[in-house]
Amino acid sequence: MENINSRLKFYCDADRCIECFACVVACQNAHELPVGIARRKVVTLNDGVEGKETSISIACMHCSDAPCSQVCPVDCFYIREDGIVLHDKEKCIGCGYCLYACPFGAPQFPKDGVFGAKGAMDKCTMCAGGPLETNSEIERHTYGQNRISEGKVPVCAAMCSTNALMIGTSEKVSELYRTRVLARGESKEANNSYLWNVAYNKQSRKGLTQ
Amino acid sequence: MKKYRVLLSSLLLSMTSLYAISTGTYDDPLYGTAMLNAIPKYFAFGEVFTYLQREWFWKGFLIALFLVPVAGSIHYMIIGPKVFSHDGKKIFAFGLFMRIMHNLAALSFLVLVPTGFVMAFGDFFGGGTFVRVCKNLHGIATPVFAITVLPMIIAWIRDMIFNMDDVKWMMIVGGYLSKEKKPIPAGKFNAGQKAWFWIAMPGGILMILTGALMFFLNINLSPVATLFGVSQIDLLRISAIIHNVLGMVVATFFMVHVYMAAIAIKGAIHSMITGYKEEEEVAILHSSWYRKLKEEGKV
Amino acid sequence: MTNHFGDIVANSKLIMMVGANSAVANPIGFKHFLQAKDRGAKLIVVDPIFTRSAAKADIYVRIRPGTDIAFAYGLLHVIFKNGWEDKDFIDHRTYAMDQIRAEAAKWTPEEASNVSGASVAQILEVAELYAKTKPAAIAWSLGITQHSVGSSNTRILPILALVTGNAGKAGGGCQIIRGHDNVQGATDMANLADSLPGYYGLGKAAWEYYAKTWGVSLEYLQSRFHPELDAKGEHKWMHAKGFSLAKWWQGVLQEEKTHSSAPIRVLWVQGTGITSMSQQVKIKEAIDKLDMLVVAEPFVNEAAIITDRKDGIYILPAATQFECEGTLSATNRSAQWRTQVVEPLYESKADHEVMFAFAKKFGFYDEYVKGMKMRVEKGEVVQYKDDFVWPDDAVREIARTVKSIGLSGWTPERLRKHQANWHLFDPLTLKGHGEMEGEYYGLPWPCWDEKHPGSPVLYDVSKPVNEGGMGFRNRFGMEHNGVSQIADETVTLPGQKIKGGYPQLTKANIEKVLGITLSEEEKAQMGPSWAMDFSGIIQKYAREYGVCVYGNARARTIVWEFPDPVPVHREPIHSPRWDLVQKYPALPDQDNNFRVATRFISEQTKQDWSKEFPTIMTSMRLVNLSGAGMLERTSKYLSSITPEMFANIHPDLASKYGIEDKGMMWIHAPHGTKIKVRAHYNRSVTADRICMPYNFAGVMQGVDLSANYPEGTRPYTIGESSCTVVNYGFDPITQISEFNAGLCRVEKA
Amino acid sequence: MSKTETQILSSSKVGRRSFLKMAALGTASFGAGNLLAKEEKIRAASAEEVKNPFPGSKTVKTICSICSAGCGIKAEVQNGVWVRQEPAHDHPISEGSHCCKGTDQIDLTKSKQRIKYPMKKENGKWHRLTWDQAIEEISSKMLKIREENGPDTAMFLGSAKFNNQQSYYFRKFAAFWGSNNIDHVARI
Repeated sequence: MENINSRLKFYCDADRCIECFACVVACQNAHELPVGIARRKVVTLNDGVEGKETSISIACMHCSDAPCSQVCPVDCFYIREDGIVLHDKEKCIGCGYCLYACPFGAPQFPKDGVFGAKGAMDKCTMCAGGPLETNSEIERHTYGQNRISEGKVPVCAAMCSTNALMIGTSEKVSELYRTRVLARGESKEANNSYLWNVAYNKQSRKGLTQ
Repeated sequence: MKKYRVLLSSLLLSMTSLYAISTGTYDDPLYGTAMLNAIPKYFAFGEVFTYLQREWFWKGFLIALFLVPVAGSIHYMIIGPKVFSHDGKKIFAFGLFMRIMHNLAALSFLVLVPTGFVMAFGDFFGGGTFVRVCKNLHGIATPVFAITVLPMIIAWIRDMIFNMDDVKWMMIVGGYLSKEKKPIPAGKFNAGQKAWFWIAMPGGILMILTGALMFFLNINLSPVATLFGVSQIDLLRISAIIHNVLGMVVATFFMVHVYMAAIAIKGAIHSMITGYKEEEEVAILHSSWYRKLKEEGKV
Repeated sequence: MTNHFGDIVANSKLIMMVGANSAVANPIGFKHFLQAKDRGAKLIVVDPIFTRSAAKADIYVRIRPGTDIAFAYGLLHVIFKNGWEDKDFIDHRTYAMDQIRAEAAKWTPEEASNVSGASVAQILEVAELYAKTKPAAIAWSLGITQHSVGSSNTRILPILALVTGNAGKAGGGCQIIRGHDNVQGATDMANLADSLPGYYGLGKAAWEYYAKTWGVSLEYLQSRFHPELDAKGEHKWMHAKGFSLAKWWQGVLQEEKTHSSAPIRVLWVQGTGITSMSQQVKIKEAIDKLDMLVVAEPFVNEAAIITDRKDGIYILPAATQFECEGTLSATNRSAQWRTQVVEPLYESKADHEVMFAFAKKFGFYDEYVKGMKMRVEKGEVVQYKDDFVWPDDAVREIARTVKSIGLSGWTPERLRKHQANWHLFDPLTLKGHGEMEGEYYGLPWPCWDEKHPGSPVLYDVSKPVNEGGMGFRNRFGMEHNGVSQIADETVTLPGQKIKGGYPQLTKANIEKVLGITLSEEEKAQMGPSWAMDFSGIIQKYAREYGVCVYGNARARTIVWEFPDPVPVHREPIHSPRWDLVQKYPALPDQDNNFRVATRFISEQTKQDWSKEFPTIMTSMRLVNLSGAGMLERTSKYLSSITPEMFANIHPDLASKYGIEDKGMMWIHAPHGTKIKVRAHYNRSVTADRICMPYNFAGVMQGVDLSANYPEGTRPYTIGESSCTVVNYGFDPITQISEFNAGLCRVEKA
Repeated sequence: MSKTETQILSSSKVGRRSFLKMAALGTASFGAGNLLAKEEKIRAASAEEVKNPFPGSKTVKTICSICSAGCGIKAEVQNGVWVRQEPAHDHPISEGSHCCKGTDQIDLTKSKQRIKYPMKKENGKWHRLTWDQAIEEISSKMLKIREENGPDTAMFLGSAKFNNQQSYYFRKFAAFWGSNNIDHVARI
């Protein structure tokens, strides 16, 4: 499992995403999240501008070099061999550093008790639960469903209305996406692989920041 | 006293209004479109923060944690504390209100600094409840400190302006490296105290602001963010960097201050309890002020 | 839909969406369009608003609301002029296309552009692409129907499909994307003021037929209705259309002339969000004036909220559809079995239980449910048992009765089996395999008998009738103006044992058409026509001869009983183009449609509305809400996506009136109503129009009605209903309100 | 043809947990040459590997109650309670997809905002009734009005949310009441 391509990844095909919020609400329902917490978010850029409007669904990207895990002062993150980045809510103190380190704004902090203090961080688990006993009630209440352990696909991608959201090993996802793009028979520019270019490709980073 | 009350209430008001800014917009300042737009800019502050937090902050705090105790111990062993007569006359230095303010600040620092260290070394403590409680204490202590900042600034800022005495004071490191009791050039506050003031007060405000930002996280700060031309998440990242770096400095100076008041100058702490300093202490350590008081016939 | 979603994916080369935003209203439908697009199909979106669907289109054409006919004629003009039409198809399978050709000749691209706002270049481009790319599907939705010319709109688009020969083709056809989950079924089952189930109408023959299948006498049914007789001695109010959903309130208020045996005094609402209807203020006044309002719903219907009345409102808890069992018809005419998931929650009762309970009190319960205890024996419907099983016996009652659209094959056993074997159907063709070999998923109607596989593509002449093929229906007589309405003899389906077109089968003509001789016994059992033949003998012979019971005829392009036989462009009742109102005026006022008079030309020309109300107003959907939003606004997750009512407004228009982004504004309607909503700067609208979702309720003309909700039932979000300001205007045939073309004036609040 | 893209991954941080599981391409979809693809996974993990999160639950196949696309839903029901909504990947129309309304069906059904019992508004206040009271009061009033002005005094608004049988019986209800004043939202 050393091969980096065997890690599980999300990818959102911006040519398919129509901002229907299915992934968001599916996730909220599956994990019974408190209102106001959306582990997955859908954002539309250039709303209403002809030729420029782009919608995209975004959540934790389960980075190979997860910056969140590098900055956590209590070291509550762990990365599974299949690449899923999880964290221990018992340990988490809700400091927010993971959010600052995250390029994608994935970590969120439910308000917890007095003074609006932030509670333990909450983010996409790729439907893989957390460090508690698998599929126990307490795991479900703390982290949500553990669908991966049931052999099921994460609920957001499983229910995506247009199959824009893909999940799988990065190898498989890119293979699938490549097939799709080839079928489209066109070489689309940046927005096709907006996130991945930015996140994983040093070359295009510079282009985009400039 | 009246002006303080006005000050106090305005301070409280500003604190609460900060609290009250709602997040009820369609497009969350943090998680909405802004977040997506911030992705390409991650490699500025995002990456810097990650790098600093991963590589440097813990080292900095480790140095801060041990520097003063070690240096203090050495100083104590080699040079020893300064002891002044407690039988002589006393000089009135600090009024009741300012003593309360100062001691509130001191109290809050006694919470802020250790809890700050606990957070910085959260993994050492294994995270969880203890560190979380410390985090919340850190937050709760902040308003206590915040209340005291403006009064202290207003009361002391004139005495805190650097002058030639301070240059001389610096040259001899305040006389702390010698066991001799000869008058040290200093006004009501010596250069060390002044330095502490300038770090603790403007720095303290900065700590409060950056801390509040990080504490409240997604209150809408788009006006501020626009002012600095950055996104809100970058504002947070900048805050985290400032808070950490400044935190180290403040913590270090705080420990020096405590060492001086409680250990290096025997009994100095009493001036902030009773308001009176020993005449001898003033004569030696604040010779310029002593001279001035004498000229004014207040001694 | 004449086809189904999978067919679009597999076969369409072009999809033209007109007045449909399925990316928002129907995302799973849109998924199939995107899949087709990824296969290389072109997607054209014609819409006044740059919608989420438009954002994914290859070509987006922005037209002015209410000018779909002008735009379509622009396309037809170009197509005819260049000879791109499918001449064989027109000659063999359509009627009166020359009249369409004559009308199209008037619509030069320049004129079509002047009226619709689409550029000449776009009209030329779309016309060529649509005409030359085959198969091409047209998809539409409420952007087409919700107009004072809605019924003409819905004719002009199929005409486009007929002209280009796309009708009845895999990957072609007309894809009418319907709204609610069972709006297709509820229409088929005729929750309608102008028909009995299966579009049998309200004629005497229809009532007789239904009396038989319900096991009661016609006299009994007549005795239930108002006793007044018409000139012919028939029960007048039994055969007259009732009040419609669009204008029932006039039955209460009677401000316009009404024609009914009595004013409406009781409103019974069971599952229809009242705030999705236009003229909200009138509706409020009508509810205020009623004797009683009865609401049976899972969630509070705003009918009980918008009124000021203090008494006489009853709210009954109805179960959701997950708490009862039955079938429903998807937009592609497939029947799907819906299994009960949980028992009704709280004290709620399933909708049919509510009806049964009241039928008992009203004293007709035994007659009411008798139909479920009956079956066909030798061509007669007879009672054979003393109790019934819900819903199975109701499914059987429908199957033996509703032959007009071919529901005879929808037996509970077959439909249950389809549900159990979802995995055995191919999504692209709906074809079953394995155990389900030879059937199409959900037996899309018409499904003529228990052996018929269902018809995935309507009017498809490439397949045998017994495998889902058929010609056009022979519904309007054998000839018109001396021209035969029967399809050309070249239109012979595979497996058809007689040649060419043929009329619909009746007891009178079946021997002649098929060249058979019926036995006396058969004659005795046989009903008068295929649609009223309980015995099934007509269908039996049709199957044997490979013909379709409803005939094989020409598609008529003109509807001679309509006020506009040829669809013509007419300006919206409230038009922003006063100059065009003179040229394309509305119809004359109507005295009686659905028991009420309706203003057309008199309202349109009362004044130049565009002077006082210069901004076009049109409606849109939100992806997280549907209909009046009654359901979704009570969901904590869905409601938080759009916590507030708003209107999309172009920044240029907004700044003209000093309206800030996210600031409040008033929208005033010509009939004197107004709503206060939040302005959202958005470039999906141009500076001449605004666009609003219609899914909110609970605030009216700036007044928050929260206090009217019973404790614990207020939805998480409430807001102004855009229907409060939807302009006066109704279709002359269907009486649908003109939701999508009106005028307003915006003002900073 | 199949879009089943499975491979076995052993997942765990070293020493934390370990069991076998299948990871799959969630929504392998319609790409070229992928025409019949619909089943994306997925082997249920065996009992040794994992505990059933909802012991004793059964799966009910049903249809979303929002729009006319007619998406399939798999409802997991445990002791009469709908505990989880699962995508129906084998459904011929939706193939597991939903929009946000579809994914929220479980939550909507269980919404706290449901009407819980019959109610009547009297003197501007809402009062709770029993079903029997409500039926008795409503029907006697309606019969009285029918007596006075005939059956066309009532207007019945039905629903596009009824199933076919309810819909048919609602039309029949109006007919037996004696009026054609019946309609539903197909007209808007």
